[in-house]
Amino acid sequence: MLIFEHARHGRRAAAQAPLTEHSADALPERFRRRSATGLPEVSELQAVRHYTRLSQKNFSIDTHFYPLGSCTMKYNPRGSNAAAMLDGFLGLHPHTPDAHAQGMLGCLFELQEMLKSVTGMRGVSLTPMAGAQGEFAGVAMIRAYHDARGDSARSEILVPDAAHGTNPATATMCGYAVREIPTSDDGDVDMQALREAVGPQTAGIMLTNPSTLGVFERHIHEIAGIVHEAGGLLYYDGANLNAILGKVRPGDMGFDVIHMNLHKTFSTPHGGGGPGAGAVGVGERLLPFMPVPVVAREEGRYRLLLEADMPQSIGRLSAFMGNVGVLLRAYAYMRMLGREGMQRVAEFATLNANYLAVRLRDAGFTLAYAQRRATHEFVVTLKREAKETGVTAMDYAKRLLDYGFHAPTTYFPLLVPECLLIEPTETEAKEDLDAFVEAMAAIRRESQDEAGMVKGAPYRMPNRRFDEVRAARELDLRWQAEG
Amino acid sequence: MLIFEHARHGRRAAAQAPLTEHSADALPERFRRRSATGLPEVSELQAVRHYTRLSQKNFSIDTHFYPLGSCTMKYNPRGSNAAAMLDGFLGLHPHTPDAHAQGMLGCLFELQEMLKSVTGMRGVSLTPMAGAQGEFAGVAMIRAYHDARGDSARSEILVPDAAHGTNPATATMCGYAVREIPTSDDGDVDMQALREAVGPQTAGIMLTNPSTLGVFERHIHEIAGIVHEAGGLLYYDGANLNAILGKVRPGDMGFDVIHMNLHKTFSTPHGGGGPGAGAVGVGERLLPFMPVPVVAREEGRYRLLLEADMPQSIGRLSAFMGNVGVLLRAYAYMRMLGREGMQRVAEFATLNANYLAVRLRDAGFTLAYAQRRATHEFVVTLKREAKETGVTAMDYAKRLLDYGFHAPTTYFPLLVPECLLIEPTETEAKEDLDAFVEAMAAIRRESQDEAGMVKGAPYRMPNRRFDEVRAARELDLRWQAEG
Amino acid sequence: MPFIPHTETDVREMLAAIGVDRTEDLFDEIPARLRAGELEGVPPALSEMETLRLMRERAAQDGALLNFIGAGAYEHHIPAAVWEIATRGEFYSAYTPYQAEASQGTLQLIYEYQSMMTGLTGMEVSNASLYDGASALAEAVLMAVRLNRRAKTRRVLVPRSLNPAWRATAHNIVHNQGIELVDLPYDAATGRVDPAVLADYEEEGAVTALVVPQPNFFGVLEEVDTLSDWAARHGVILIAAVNPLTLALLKPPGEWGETGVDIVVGDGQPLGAPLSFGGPYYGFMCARKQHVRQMPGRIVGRAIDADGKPGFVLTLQAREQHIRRSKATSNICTNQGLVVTASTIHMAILGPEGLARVASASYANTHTLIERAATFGVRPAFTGDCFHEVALRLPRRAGAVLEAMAADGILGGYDLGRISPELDDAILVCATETKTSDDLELYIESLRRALAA
Amino acid sequence: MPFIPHTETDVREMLAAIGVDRTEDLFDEIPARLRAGELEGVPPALSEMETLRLMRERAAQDGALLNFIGAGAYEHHIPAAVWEIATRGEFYSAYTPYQAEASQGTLQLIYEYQSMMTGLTGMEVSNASLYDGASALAEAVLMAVRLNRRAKTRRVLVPRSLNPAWRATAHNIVHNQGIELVDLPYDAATGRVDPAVLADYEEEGAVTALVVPQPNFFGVLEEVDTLSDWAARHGVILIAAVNPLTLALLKPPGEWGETGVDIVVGDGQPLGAPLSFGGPYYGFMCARKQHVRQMPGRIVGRAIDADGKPGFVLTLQAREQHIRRSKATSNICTNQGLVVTASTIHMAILGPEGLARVASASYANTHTLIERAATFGVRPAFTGDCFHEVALRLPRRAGAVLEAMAADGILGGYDLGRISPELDDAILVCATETKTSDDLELYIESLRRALAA
Repeated sequence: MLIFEHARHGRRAAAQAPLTEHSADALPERFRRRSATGLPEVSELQAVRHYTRLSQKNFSIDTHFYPLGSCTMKYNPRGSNAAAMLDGFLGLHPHTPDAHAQGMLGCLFELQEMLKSVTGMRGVSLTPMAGAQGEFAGVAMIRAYHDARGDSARSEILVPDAAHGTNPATATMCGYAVREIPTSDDGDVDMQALREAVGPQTAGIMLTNPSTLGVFERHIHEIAGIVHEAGGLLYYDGANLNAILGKVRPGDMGFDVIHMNLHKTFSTPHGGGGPGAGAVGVGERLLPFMPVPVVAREEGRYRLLLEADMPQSIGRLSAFMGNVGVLLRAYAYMRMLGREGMQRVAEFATLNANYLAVRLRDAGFTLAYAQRRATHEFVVTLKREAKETGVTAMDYAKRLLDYGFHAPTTYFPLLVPECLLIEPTETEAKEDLDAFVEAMAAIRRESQDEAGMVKGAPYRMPNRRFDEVRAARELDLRWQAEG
Repeated sequence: MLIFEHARHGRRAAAQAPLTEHSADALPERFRRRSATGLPEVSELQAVRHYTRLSQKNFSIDTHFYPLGSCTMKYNPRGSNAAAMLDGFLGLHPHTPDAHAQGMLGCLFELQEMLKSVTGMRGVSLTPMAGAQGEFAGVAMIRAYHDARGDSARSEILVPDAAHGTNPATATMCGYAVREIPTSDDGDVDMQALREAVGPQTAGIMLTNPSTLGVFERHIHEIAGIVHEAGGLLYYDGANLNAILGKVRPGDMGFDVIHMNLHKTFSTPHGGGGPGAGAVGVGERLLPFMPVPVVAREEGRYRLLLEADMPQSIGRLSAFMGNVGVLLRAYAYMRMLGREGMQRVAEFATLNANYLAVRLRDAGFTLAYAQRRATHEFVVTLKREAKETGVTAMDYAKRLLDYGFHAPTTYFPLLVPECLLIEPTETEAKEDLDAFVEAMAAIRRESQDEAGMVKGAPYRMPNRRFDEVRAARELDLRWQAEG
Repeated sequence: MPFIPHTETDVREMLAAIGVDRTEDLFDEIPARLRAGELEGVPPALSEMETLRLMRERAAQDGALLNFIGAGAYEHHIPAAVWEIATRGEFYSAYTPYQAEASQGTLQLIYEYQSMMTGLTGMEVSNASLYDGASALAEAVLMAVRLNRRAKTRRVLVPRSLNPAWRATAHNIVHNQGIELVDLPYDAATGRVDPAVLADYEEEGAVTALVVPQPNFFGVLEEVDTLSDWAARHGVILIAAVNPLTLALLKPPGEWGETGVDIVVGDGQPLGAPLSFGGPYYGFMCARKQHVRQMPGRIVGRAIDADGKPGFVLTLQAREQHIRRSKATSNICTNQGLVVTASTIHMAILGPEGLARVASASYANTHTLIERAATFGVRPAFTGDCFHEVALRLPRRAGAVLEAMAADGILGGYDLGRISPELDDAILVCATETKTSDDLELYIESLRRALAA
Repeated sequence: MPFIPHTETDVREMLAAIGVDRTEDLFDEIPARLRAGELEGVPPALSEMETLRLMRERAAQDGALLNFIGAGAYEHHIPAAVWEIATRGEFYSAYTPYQAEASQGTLQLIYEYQSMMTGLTGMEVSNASLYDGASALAEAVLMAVRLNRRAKTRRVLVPRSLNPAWRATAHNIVHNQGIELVDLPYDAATGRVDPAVLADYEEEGAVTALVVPQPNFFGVLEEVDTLSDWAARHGVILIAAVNPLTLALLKPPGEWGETGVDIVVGDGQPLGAPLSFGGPYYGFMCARKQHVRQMPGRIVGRAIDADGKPGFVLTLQAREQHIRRSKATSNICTNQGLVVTASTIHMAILGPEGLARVASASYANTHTLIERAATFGVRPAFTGDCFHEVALRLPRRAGAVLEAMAADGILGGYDLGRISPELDDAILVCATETKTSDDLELYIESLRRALAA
């Protein structure tokens, strides 16, 4: 039932708006609204009940193991939420003069410093509001750098074929052509192809390391040399930073610019699709180009650096300084983990992934890169299973829901047929990994005897499988009052 | 799965305790614990996930219509919760000197004043921690009053047979014998029986008005006269105050002492069984006997009155001043309702109950007191249905769960066979009442064709019906590690 | 109309269905002369925004003093997850779990709570909570009277080292039933009960029960083994009154002496309830299994459903007021469910190691204060070993010293002169794990200044 | 090890299963010379207690000033229920709802959100949110370029009465694709765009799109009907940039002029997002249905499952980066889900009447300030009708005046000198429904004093 179906004309949550009506009669007639807004008219209890019940229809980290590859679905500490929801932070207007926002600016400055330390970069700007905006900022900085040097003929960004879709989409948004670099059989970049692709037209390369295939790019140092030598810059996509946190730093690998997904690595909530935060870090060469605002410390006081302070900046990417509430959660998380906790993230995420990979392999499943170490995630291919029983990766995914597990990422990376990308994260306990293996093994058994049943899954969710094709053809994108 | 079954030795939520171990080595050996505490060793995520999932197994006001008679399951405003959970209130130590607790004391003083106004009493003490403790305080004051007058031979408390079990239990706790007064067929107290029962041994009478039968005691003025004339006092059980809030005040009806269930009438949360708050109000005669602490205002400052300030007080009933957090929620609720909102509570609670009663009657159900107005609740008797189909009130209650409704109170009041006591409260919308009538009618139809099915309900809950007899015989009251 | 969902159309249709013209007609059974007028003591309504602004101002009005008072309520860190989960609507707005099938969340949680409390206290059974520690003691006294049929009198020994507010509460609740609480003195030097004083009460049936606090009100540890053995030897019910947090390190009452105790009560506040000016907290009660049918309050048991699936129900309800009425074990009905919910989550998150660390840090911090105060001659009032609270003897009356410290933003302690004139130069001080070494230093400096003034 | 559940036994068993000796061995593919040393920029760990104490101190450090600034972020009351429900774990810790069957809560909520936003704006389709209003404007510009194939150039008219931060953001995002934002001046007297200036851009295909803010950055109402009709007449895509709260009273963009607009964007902050120093807020985007395949971002549609039961799914995913990669409508991936969750609950609770009351009260409070300021000669900088925000012209430079007011605990307004030297004696002031008449009086007195000084 939709919230609109609980509505009755004249119903109100009367405590939630001014009790007396104020006059806006002076508002000239030609500006006035004459039509209804279509908002629902419900009581406060109805709204509370409706959305409380809706929430129960979701799987989430707080209710289920959620091994969604490339998404780092680890525990979002409730303490981080409490810290960010303090009245003093929530009530602070973004145009508050710096002098009256020192507490907030102090947190943000220290967050910049901590992120510099864990990434090995020289400067950090917190303002991008999601990973994709961080990518945009990064590539825009690469472009601004070349432009500032008068090196404007560089027109191409190199992107491995295993990359997230945001990489090529971002390059396009920055006005670059995208050139795909193939991946070799062992999961690393095809070095021969890279060498052939690099040239004076190369603005830079976007790399995810560990890659989306769940392996560490072993030639990273060599790649950096090749690209740098050609005058290009290296962009680090931080999607998988969790795997190597504190173990190896993008700055030390030779990257010139990176974005971090604070909602992955630093455990701010995914929130059903955001808000994220895509802070960017830069090396020496790109320092002048960082997006504003950036927090500076001068004589013990904090100050926002704006356009006038950083004339070569690519400028602002939002009206204020990004998703501050998310940044505060990341700050709290990093303080609770501390120096020594950073490395543990990588260690236990990697331990969990390798353990789960080995257990699944031993249960008869095929690892896409069995000869490699798993990083914090790994790819299983169900090509053989699909051929033998007709039960596909999607069917496994849906059936897992019935077993009380959120599905891994399916059909990504695109290179691997019938794949599941599985990322358990460091916050899950061994027995939950074991239970996941049991469920996978059970589905395999079911597939042999009752493939049709498995292909009809899920059965225990609020809905069965949807007809998505029809949904896209016969678009129904909003509720409308009848008549 | 129990929380203990998620535990593994050595697992910890490490952010939640001091990071370094402090030494308590100076603690002498003879005082030291040598055995395990048996607490579970789980991660923070495991605890969050376990209790989040557990919560989803509950029906609650926030998720379901919950027409539990005599319990006033109305919307608990989230604003009241936010107000009571402010750091400044939560962090206040109960021994903070009055001078440093003026904000808190101001709220509590104003709450006392508001409660005096809505009940028509002369004084209010907020300290009782639940309705039953409020009852205790009330009867203890009656006793203290008689004792103070040297009128110590009074040994009996009169209680109508329709009363809640807490009434006779409380009288016993105060050292009184209980004499039951029968109820006449129309639901009012049997006046003849009352006259015969009253005498010099009468300490007082405990009345719930409206009574647990869902009707207003029409002879209240006469009853007050009879009891007072005999030297007894009148105790008002506030269980059903919601029905008459602001419409008729216990003080005006002639009551000498009352308790209020703030968790009913003033919508503080029931919390799965408390904490409640059972503030007491008194008339002139009992003012000196109120339980301490009481908040006084003196020259614009607030002060806690303690034993030394009120030498005739029945004293304190808790270590401090009761369930303060609950009191703050009641305070916020009363401020949001305001003067004009108080009467609306009674009006719409009564409107909902009478409407639901009439709709159920029209659907063929039998009202126990059809000739009377319903108050905020009413009694349906399923005696006929039980006889015809074997489907009892309990079966209806369980089957209602399958329809998504919490069951009404069953088998109470004890006077009415196969009864349901139904209290919709003022915060439920008409269409939810209509849906409840539909469900009742549907169960009636099911009872005719598939009585066995109905008697096996519920089917859609986490559990089917329990073997309670066996549970009481083979007591299993705690989890224990094996071995 | 805040919280009322009715539209004008709804009201019209509903009145029509009932067959009356106005809502007012529904009140026609109430005698007109009794009808209330305007409620002048209730101010006009505020919106939620106005209410929250008002209450934010009230909450901030007095500032936040750095708190070193315990005296029955202890400041501890509560994990953020605890109340975020406890205030989820499904826990917050549910009723007592009478309909077991629709209340498995609350019921299983209480079962887990009972398991944790019995583990912590070393006892066999626990109820689902009582109001607070003080009233739980009263219920324990009543229970002891029901249990000890051998006793000729209804006398219960209560040491003066017990929290005086608990003693007063217990008296106020039990005295109408002819039960007498007999004062047992504490040793003025050690601050704990000298077991020798019990010699006066050894006659067969002279007393029903003995209450033993651990730690006692002065923070001092009682000789619990000796006291427990005395009670066992003389057929006296032993009621332990404990701070549950300290049980992470202290011997649990179930292991006191040769036999362990009969009943354990205490206040659950240190396990997840914020100070909140005194409540809501919760009282807990554990006992030997053989006593379970005399326990007051709700009890949850594991049960099997019609499909053979395990689950949980309220059990032994025949003890309770809604069944037994005037013969019930207590009049208790509602208890402190939501606080128990929070506390159970709190205990699960802290676990045995976390709780032990909190207890050790509180112990260590208080002992650091003792050492630091000794450097300028301020020493404990008693020689008995204390846990995480100490009575300090000052060179002058405590009142003015505490006022001076409050001016520094510090709640310096509980003025023991409030309970006894001979202690008017003593303060009861508690430094839990919430205090940093900087905080301790602030305290010591403030105390030193106040004494020097 | 905060947030790590592994016991030593677990680790041992897991390493054995993998067949390595130490966790460190799992990193053996990383070249040794790249391995990081100690992270000196990260301080040692704090407990949650220490972290919360630190952040409470930071949050309280600067006091709370009484805020009269809007300028793109507006202080409104948010019902307590809103964030209590939005931060429930099931919303808070869920991912983007790719697995529809396990995400019906989030999906239905977004469908309801889309319905509310289309209702409010008078448009036919809405996406599931973008980052904020400023970046949503950038996306709208890109979308307009994709839509308007007739335009010969990639020029978009942007009035200087638009929030300058939005203009800058849009430029920064779109300029690499060769799109030019052309300044359109506002009338210095009225503070709004004089439609006559559009005459320069009437040549066929001269411009791709026109952006119209309502209210504009100065709080002034633009002549939206005239501007919209001009765009429709000349084949120019009209992008409305609106404050959604004001749409409770103002004509929705879908009804501007004869045809309504093509695209509506704005910042959803006034509908349930706290100020929070600038974020997280969310950008919204609505459009004509015919444009839906050029919309960026996620879109939810109603669908039918295998049992014929209705439900909700992400739809039209073929537009998005994870499918179309370099040819996607945008690189957006994560949006602002949790804020949308809160905002949807906020709108449901306020409803049409509640929202209208908030808007009216904000309108009335700001106009009261205008009247009161006029009593001592301070008048609006522009003659155009304003809504709930006004540019006041002061008799001196604004900076010092605002500093003096800050010393009174009042954020007196946004210094318009920050955006233009000719406005350095003007402040932008906003008084929403959160301000009482006492607050307004405090403001007026403080301003009067600051000017008198």
